[in-house]
Amino acid sequence: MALTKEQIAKRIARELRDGYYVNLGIGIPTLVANYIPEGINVVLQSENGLLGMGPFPFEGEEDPDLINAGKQTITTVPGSAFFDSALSFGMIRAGKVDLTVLGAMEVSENGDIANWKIPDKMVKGMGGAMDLVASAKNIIVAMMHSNPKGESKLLPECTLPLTGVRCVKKIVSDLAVLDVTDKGFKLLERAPGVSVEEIRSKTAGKLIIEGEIPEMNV
Amino acid sequence: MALTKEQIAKRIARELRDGYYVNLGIGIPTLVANYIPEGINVVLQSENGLLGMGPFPFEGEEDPDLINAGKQTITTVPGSAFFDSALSFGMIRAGKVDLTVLGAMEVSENGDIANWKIPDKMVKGMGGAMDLVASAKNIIVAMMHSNPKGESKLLPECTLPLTGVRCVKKIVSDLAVLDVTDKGFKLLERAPGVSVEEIRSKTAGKLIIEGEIPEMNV
Amino acid sequence: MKKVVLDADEAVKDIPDNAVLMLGGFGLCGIPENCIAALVRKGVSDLTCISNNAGVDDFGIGLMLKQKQVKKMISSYVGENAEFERQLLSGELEVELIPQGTLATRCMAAGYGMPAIFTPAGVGTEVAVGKEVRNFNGKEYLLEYAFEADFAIVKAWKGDTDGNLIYMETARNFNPLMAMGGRVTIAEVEELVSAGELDPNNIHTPGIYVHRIFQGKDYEKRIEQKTIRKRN
Amino acid sequence: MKKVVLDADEAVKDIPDNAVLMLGGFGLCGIPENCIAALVRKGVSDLTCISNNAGVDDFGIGLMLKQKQVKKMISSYVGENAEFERQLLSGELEVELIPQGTLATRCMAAGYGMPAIFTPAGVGTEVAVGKEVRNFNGKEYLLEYAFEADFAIVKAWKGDTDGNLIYMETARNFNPLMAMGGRVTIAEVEELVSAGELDPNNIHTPGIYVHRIFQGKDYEKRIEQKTIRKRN
Repeated sequence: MALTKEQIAKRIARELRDGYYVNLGIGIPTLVANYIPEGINVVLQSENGLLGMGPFPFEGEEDPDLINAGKQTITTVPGSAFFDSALSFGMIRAGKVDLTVLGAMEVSENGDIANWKIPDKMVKGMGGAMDLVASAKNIIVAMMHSNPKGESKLLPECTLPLTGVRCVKKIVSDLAVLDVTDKGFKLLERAPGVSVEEIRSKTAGKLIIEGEIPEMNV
Repeated sequence: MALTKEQIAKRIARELRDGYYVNLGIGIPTLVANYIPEGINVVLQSENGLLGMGPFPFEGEEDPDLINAGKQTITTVPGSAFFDSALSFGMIRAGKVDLTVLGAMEVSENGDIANWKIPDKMVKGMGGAMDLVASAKNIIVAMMHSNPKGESKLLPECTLPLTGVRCVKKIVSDLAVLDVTDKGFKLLERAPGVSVEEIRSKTAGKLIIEGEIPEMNV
Repeated sequence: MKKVVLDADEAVKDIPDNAVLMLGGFGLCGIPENCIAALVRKGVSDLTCISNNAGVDDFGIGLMLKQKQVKKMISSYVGENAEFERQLLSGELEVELIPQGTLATRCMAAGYGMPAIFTPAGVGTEVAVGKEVRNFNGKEYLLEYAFEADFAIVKAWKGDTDGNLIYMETARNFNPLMAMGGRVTIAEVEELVSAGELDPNNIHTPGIYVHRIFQGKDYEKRIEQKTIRKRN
Repeated sequence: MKKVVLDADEAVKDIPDNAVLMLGGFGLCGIPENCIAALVRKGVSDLTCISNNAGVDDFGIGLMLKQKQVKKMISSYVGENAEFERQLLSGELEVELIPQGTLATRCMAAGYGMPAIFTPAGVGTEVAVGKEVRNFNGKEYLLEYAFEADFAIVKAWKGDTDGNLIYMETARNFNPLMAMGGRVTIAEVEELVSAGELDPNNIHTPGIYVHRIFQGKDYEKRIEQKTIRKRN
């Protein structure tokens, strides 16, 4: 069975380590915050200028001056700090953020990512995505293995305009966990009940399969 | 009569305009703060990280966390702001400081300045002087016209290692007020009782004298 | 040194057609509502607006777009605005998209007197086209130039009569950076106090960067995406 | 995430010989007194110290110089120190002098992930020798590289257990810049409080830049030049 979005988020949450500073993109990545393992403390960074992002506010407690990078109303946790957008991207560029999780339309076998623009569609802009992918020391992509047409999103080369080059380190899709290595996508885990063969058939880029591939524990 | 250091400071103070942000160097420039004309409000910047420097504290009210760029204990005035040294030099480089007053060992007729290093003497460093002279939009030098040996300090070319090039706009010495122009030192005013001839004889660099040169009003 | 002006109309009165403006805010958070309204009233046109976003149809910069006052937007993300999309597709509006961190840092660079900065954002993408690429320690960076604006218009929480500013929470965002990047900087604040009433240790924008300041009124502070959790 | 350490000795215990250190402070204002004392006790040697000044004979970095623990100083101004002068003239100590604003900005650059910056400071002087000069808009600038240190050691007024820091008045100076420039950053604070006790709106150094923190003790806060005016 392919993973649900929640299960993808939950699997990614298992990559978190105590003390990590983490930037979570919009969509599935945001859900990762709901599955932070017991005993692991992470600090969430929001690139509009906050360290220490907390959960959504209770009804009636929304503060218009307090939003996240997705423009959603949020709260803070004790120990939070506000700063301007230049310092925010400064700490990202300086490698102080331990992990960035974001979505993608396409990832290539050498780690290129495309997630901001579709030709002939209205372009809304890259926001902070290009800064994040160019700067983060550890990038995990949360994505569906195939697009709605059934075409693989893990490609030999991206076909869409790039957001960044050679930057993705790991992918957690609805079908598999893969490392992006010098030699291609290395299959690490399969979704429960999903066969290596299915993953192979839905991965257009070079797939490396070595030994037994365990099922994910989600 | 040559001006005293206090009179040089007083004359420079007449260059201040209401609303100016001003950086005053160590020595004679510091004295300028004592002669700010009535009705003129200026904000003093101290490059270690303060806008709104006030006078020295009263005995017993010194605060070790509150010093100026000369490492002297100081106070603040209402409306002051503290910041780090990068922002401090940032606002200087960005041309936000209207006037910088500093001392010099030598100034050349094209506006080069030397004030940080004497060969074969222990070099203490340039501190913020190179940043200030390279960045300030308006630099007035407060200096003696001649050195203790009687040699002119207003030269065709500096002989000492430079602090900055083509940056000095005006000089107020104990003998004269001079603009630094494309064509050399232009004599604007003489100290009371000091003749144009004396100034000419004590200025080694090119001196431009046009029309009557009035006496300073100090 | 008289920085205090009466209101937004006085603050923006000499902004001419074709001016390059920086407008603070992220989404609708921390935007200079009063000045935008005054610019709409004034009807100034052919503006170039440097702003992370372009507002929504009926709020923020969207109000200026509706009046066709904007010639060019320089932003990182411009969704959520139907009129914007219409003008863009019809060619009435020019848009330059810039990575968010690059935009922020280019504004900051002007305020720090740095003519250009290096950033890895956009290397290998269409953003890099025509730009100088330089390798430092094995990593590639783009050379990006500082942004200066004729007028920077920012919104702060508190300000004093000397122009010192303090922002609230994430309404800080681009505001202090743009405050530094304006040849003339206009600040509207929710509360204007006398010089000396703000703690000098907690100033976000020193007054040297601010030329005009006034206390705004009737702040709507619209929320773009109200998200809440349930009480259990 | 355990950033709190017991004291200065624990904070500096793994600093090895030949380490490159940044030490915050301007003159004797805002210097990490406790950590300097611990480094003297530890006796670590051949250090490269990036610090705006070098202390005085019997305080600040001067204490480390007296013990001959410093191989190289990178500073903007190094007066007021007789032992320093002796070691420099005898060739025991290497000194690199850097304009103060350049020094500050190079530290900041590391914390902003910018590999190099452009500054006009030093153009046409001996500081420019061997450096790349570049013209932007008719003005010349030097290319100067970001500074990174193995350990940055800073002193703040207040800090919390998550590493957030607030500095007092002009004791801020180089401290927040160096806090950003350390691969490992150690902060000593006059008062250490629990996360949540500092106003998140007024943090000068966000905790992400700070790896170790402790509450210092017995601060002398020596005044280098006591200047007063008379009461009339």
